[in-house]
Amino acid sequence: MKRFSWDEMMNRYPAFFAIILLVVALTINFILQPNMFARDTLNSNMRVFLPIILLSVGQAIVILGGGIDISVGGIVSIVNTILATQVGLNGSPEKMWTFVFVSIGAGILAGAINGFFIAFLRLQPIITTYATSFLYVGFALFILPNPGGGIPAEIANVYRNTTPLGLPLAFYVIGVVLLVWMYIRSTRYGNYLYAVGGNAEAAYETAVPVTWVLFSTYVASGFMSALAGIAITMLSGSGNAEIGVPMTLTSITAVVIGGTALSGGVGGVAGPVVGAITLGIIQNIISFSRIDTWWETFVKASIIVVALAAPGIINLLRRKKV
Amino acid sequence: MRKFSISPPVAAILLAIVLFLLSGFLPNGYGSDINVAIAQATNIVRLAVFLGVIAAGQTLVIISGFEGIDLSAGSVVTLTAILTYVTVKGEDDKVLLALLISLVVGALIGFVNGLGITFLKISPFVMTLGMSGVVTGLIIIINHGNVSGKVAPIMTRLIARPLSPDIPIPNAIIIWIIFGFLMWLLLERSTFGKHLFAIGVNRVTAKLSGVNVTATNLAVYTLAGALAGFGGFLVVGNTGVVFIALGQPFLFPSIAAVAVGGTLLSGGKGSYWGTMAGAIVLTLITSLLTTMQMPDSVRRMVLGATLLVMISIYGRQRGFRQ
Amino acid sequence: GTPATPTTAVQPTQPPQTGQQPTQPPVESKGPPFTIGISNPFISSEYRTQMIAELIEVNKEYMAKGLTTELVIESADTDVAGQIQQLQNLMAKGVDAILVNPSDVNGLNATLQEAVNKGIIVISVDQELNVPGVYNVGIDQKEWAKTSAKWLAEKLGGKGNIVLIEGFPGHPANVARMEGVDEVLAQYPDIKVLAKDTGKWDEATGQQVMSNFLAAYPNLDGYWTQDGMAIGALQAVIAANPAKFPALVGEGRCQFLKLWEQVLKDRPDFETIAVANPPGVSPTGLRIAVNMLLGKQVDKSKLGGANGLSFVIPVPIIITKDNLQQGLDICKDKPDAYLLDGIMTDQEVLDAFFLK
Amino acid sequence: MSGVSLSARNIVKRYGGVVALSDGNLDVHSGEVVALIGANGSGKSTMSKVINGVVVLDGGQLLLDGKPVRFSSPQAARKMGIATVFQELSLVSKMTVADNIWLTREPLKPNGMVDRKAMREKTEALLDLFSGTFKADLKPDTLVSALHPDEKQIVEILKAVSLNPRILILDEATASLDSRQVERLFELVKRWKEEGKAIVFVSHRMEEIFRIADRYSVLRNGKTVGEGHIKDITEKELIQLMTEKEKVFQFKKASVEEESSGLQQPVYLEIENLTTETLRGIDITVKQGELLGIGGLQGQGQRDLLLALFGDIPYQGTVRIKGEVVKFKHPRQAMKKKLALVPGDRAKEGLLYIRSILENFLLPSWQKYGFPLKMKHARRDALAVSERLSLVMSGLMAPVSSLSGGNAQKVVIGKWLLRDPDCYLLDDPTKGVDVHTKAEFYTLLTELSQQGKSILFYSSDDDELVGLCDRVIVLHDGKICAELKGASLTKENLIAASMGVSNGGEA
Ligand SMILES: Nc1ncnc2c1ncn2[C@@H]1O[C@H](COP(=O)(O)OP(=O)(O)OP(=O)(O)O)[C@@H](O)[C@H]1O
Ligand SMILES: Nc1ncnc2c1ncn2[C@@H]1O[C@H](COP(=O)(O)OP(=O)(O)OP(=O)(O)O)[C@@H](O)[C@H]1O
Ligand SMILES: [Mg+2]
Ligand SMILES: [Mg+2]
Repeated sequence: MKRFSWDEMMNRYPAFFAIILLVVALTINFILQPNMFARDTLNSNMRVFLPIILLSVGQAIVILGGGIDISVGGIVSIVNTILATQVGLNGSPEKMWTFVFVSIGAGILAGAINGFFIAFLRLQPIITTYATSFLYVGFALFILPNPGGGIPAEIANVYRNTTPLGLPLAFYVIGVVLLVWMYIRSTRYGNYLYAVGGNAEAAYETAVPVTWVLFSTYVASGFMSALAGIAITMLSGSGNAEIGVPMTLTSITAVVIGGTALSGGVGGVAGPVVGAITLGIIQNIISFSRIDTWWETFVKASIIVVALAAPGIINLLRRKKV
Repeated sequence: MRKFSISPPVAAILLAIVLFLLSGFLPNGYGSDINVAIAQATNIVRLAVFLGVIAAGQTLVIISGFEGIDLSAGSVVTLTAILTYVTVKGEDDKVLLALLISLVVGALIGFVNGLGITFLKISPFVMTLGMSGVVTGLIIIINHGNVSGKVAPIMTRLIARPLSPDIPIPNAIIIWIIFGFLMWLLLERSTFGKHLFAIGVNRVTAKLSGVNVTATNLAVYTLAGALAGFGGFLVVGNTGVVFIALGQPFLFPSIAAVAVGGTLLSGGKGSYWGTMAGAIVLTLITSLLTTMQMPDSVRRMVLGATLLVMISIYGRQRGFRQ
Repeated sequence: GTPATPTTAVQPTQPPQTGQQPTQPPVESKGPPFTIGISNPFISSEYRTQMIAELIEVNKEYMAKGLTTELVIESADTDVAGQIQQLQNLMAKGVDAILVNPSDVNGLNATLQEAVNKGIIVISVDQELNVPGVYNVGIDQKEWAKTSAKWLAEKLGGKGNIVLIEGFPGHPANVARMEGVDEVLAQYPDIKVLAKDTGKWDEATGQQVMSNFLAAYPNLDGYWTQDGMAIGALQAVIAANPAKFPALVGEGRCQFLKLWEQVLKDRPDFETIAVANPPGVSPTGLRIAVNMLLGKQVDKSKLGGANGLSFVIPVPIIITKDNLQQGLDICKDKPDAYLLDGIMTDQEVLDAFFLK
Repeated sequence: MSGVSLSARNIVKRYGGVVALSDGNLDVHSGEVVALIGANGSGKSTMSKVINGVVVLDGGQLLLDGKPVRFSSPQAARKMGIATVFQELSLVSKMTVADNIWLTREPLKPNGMVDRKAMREKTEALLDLFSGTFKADLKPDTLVSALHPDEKQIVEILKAVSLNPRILILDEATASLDSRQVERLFELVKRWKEEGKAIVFVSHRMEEIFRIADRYSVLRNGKTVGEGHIKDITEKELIQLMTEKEKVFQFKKASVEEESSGLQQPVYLEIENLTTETLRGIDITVKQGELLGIGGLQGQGQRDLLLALFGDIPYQGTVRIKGEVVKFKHPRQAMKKKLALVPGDRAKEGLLYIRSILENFLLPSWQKYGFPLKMKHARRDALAVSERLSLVMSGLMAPVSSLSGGNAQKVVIGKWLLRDPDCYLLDDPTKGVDVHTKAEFYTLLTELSQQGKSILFYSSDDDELVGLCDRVIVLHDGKICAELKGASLTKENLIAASMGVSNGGEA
């Protein structure tokens, strides 16, 4: 039975490696921080991780389709500045709702712009979204040149402190996202996505609407970025046009750690979710391990590099054996 | 019937000239004063030098294909700048040693990038991104004691000052021209350069024509690291001081300069002259927008739009239907 | 349960009682040693590294006396979400006080509020926050800027063309400083601001921006800038080497003072001003925290700010041509990146801010 | 099912400088199998892609049931009931067999989700068509990447069949199938024919064509040169149609004296028991100046033999060059020992398409030109080679992509001429090359062998082998099944040997 190989395992359960990594990270974190599973600690961690989790989901969809989206952080910034300026610290919940929808519309529009250039004009994804990231962050700065504004504290507190059945709100959001993904994954569109990411040429010959599928991945990413933007605005309660910028590269790292190859067509969305959580946990481990302050950045980055390299190392060792 | 076509570096230079001429008409432009115009032009080119040198390594890895990119360049610049600073300690005769250290340290980091990319098959994007974090960690470890050092007078003399009081051409520009010539030698007049283009176009053809693909790929990342190291040495010679955030602002412009200069982002085609032109265009646009008193938001949007236009002109990929 | 004490009535020295859940930090009045946490979201700056190093140094004093344990430092380049995580980790570690250098004006409000509610003493250092129950320790940024702006205006004899290089637009400290500059310049109608640009608080950008300005305005009379960008700007002036140097504002970093000394060799009439922006406000904040934890009563009348919770630390030193040598002496055994500093002693802190 | 008919008239299709079809014609009707025949590169696959809407045509017309149609995409063609088994397969390797087969047509549950169970069942029903001819672990849920080539081919066939098309194109669908699988396919084809499907059958195997086809259409160099009923033509005539050269080149067999003098040449290359994944123990001895042909059906290990000798793929066995044992681990080492390889797929393996002709010529030779590269010398040498090959180009700096197929192939050979190797390994170098250029190649090869160069020459063109070579070995299933030389070296023997009928002169 040579068929049930490691490759097949990784292909069928792309999150496999990520989950091992997460379990290891959780165990270490638990040893260092015994109260980490307590309701408050769990909630406070998960609400911080949620924005990047949502962002990684969108990034994963683009990457599955064979692309990459450097502009997600810019879209987060746009959403954040829209909410912070239009809702305001004293806004009403109705206003919040209105602008949540406006933000989602903005996210989708931004994604559609990316999709247009990449799918229809056939420009390279990496440099195109790099260019649009300037447009988007610039636009966010245009909306809100100076940090400030925000959303009402009560609304932010709903996000921060809602723990139905004692579980963090983030769990429910992740649950919904994963359910929706599982649904999408099992529709035709889900298959199209993997086909386009795996072999666009073959997909084209099989009459898959390749261009539209590509386009849709960027729209999906724009949509998820908008959700991430809403989440981070709820978390911080304030507006800052640069808020999304550092999140882009983190989302890509989360996707790769989550077992979704940058070459496309392999992986899923659960992996990146796990990857994003793992990245957050690694930060916690560093924090609780009492490593010398000056070494923290180095240690953290090294752990991430090793995590990124691990599948490659395993492959290399397996090759050697064969 | 031949289609009218123009090579990207020439297009970039023309764009730069047109932009510069237009800038004269701006309220804060040089107006009709030819001396001011020359001073301004010289200054812009001088400023472009540092970006241009840092983008040299980027040019090489992008030419090498397979989604080659070096996201660690920014942090390598900072690291080697700091190493130069502490090594030289204001003494002229330590300058060569510092240069050597910069090159070797940069090369080492690049070599590790290369190992991960060629042997562990980690995507260049992710590998160099991870490495950037590791190098930043190293910088903090080195820097926390508040580095103590000084650049040597000879460095300032050779990098930051004009050739002589009578010839107001900054030495940096002369260094750049020599550097550009060496890069040209490397790319167009050396076996390595020819092999580099070959692996960027088609690695199978390259291998079957006797090119050692693995070694070339490893060498190009090593060299890119060394060039970023050289960039750090130059930058500190210009600023005269070091600080932790010295190199990072150069990173994304270095990729943009390569793209604007017409190097094919999918690899196999490009030139360093193009990158030089790209660096000038980017510096010029930035400086123009500054002179125009544009807010940061507009600046970024204009930069993004420029990039988008440039890649729309010569960054298209082949469609599925032939 | 969650503490219900209204934050406005919090007596920091008598934290409210809370339940004994293992997940909650022990918040009932306890004796030393106290644990103090530091949250710093930005390490890519010398100001911050000096700040962290000094905090560790000053804390050693208290550790020796058995008053504090080792500092719990959360310090990394991170975003708002990351700093929120830092603060949450500090709370989870059960610290008694938090010194936070905030990355965002409002972004941390809810989290800091939570800490205050847990009975933790929260002090925002270097940058002022407007959160009930959160203390601020820092210099008066506006006054700080006014000092050098006034100097510049007078040096120019009240008229001339100048440019401004600011830090991050919208950053609270920058906003306060630019307000100060505007206020001063409003009194000198003959001083014309030709242009203003951001140097992003870093040397290289400052140098670039200044080079641009010098090319565009060869006959500049003066410029005002702040912090790290000043070295870059001066380097740009030296590189351009104009016949007459513009009157310029410098900064309190040893590197700058040394450059100043060097310029004087060629141009003995060169003048500038360096107003220290001390990282030492953070260790001073640490001293305030320790004394509060020890139950010493703050003299509310000495505090300022919107909520009456701001400890205003005086600028420790201003260098002009008259006392340049003093500055250079301080710098003798210091690294170039060292910022002229001042950390108040324990006694000074007690005298200045606490009830006898 | 109502009847259907499709005709392609005067189709023209160019890829850049390469003319793939210059005058392609094809007619196919319900209930018949039309064999589309032609040498390699004659345009068969291109014709298929024209019919199924994958490429844009540059000229000509498609008529479906007598009405002109234009397919703007594969979807459009598919809607009209056209399905294709692609020669290069249209499978996504990281997806399962079922996912691949039903891609775009997955059975859905009422809630819009793919009905995996139904899909599995439908896949199993399809797999039943080939039941017993593949291993039991080929299941609907197996990943395509885990399949063997024949299994992949079956999946590709089933994928097309599952469309229940009116017109089915089988582009070399039998190339990687074994005899049992081919049998099964033919049974199915017969059934489909009865159901009224129209089938286009592309194959290089004559025996298959005569068994299954009703009519034939022959392409030669992008042009349809013959059409008719299979029963009206013999195998020999068909081959003649396919291969008939406009008599530009007369193969001149080496005279008897030359041949005997050739025998006295020292041995250059000795291969003993060479084994790779596809080769199962090959023994060959090649003399200096010998032009050794390698024949056989496509994919019998010819390519592996050449690549192994050139150090590109690992092998077991012993190789001696002039008596010295060598084991190359990289083409570079083979090059140093004065070997040269002209790979089979010039676009993917032989050329740097976007780079200049000059750089393509010099790629293996740059080291010779020192540092900085003496470009004047390089240009002079490249120019000399291009003149020797009478390369038609606009200049040395023009990109290779601007060249026609034959001229591009000249560049692939030219880059080795520059190194003056002792031994050439040629992997079907005249594929898709026009007659004139072929003639030039033949002259060149003859010249080279007269200069004492050893040449291992794999060709899918039997005329070339028979006409040019001193000796031909025929590979079948990774083994040498025949060696033909002298009088036994005839086309009839060669074809017979290729088909695995080893009554060829085992001289
Ligand atoms: N960095 C890479 N990323 C993806 N594919 C690569 C990379 N490097 C090489 N390859 C693939 O490997 C093949 C040739 O490279 P290979 O490493 O085998 O050659 P080589 O380095 O010349 O050999 P050797 O290691 O024996 O010297 C090509 O098919 C190419 O697709
Ligand atoms: N995408 C392409 N780009 C450039 N040239 C092409 C392309 N596809 C085919 N060609 C060229 O067009 C010609 C016809 O190719 P085609 O694949 O139709 O031949 P074929 O008869 O199917 O050959 P084979 O028997 O080898 O499958 C060849 O010269 C080939 O090199
Ligand atoms: Mg190799
Ligand atoms: Mg074909």
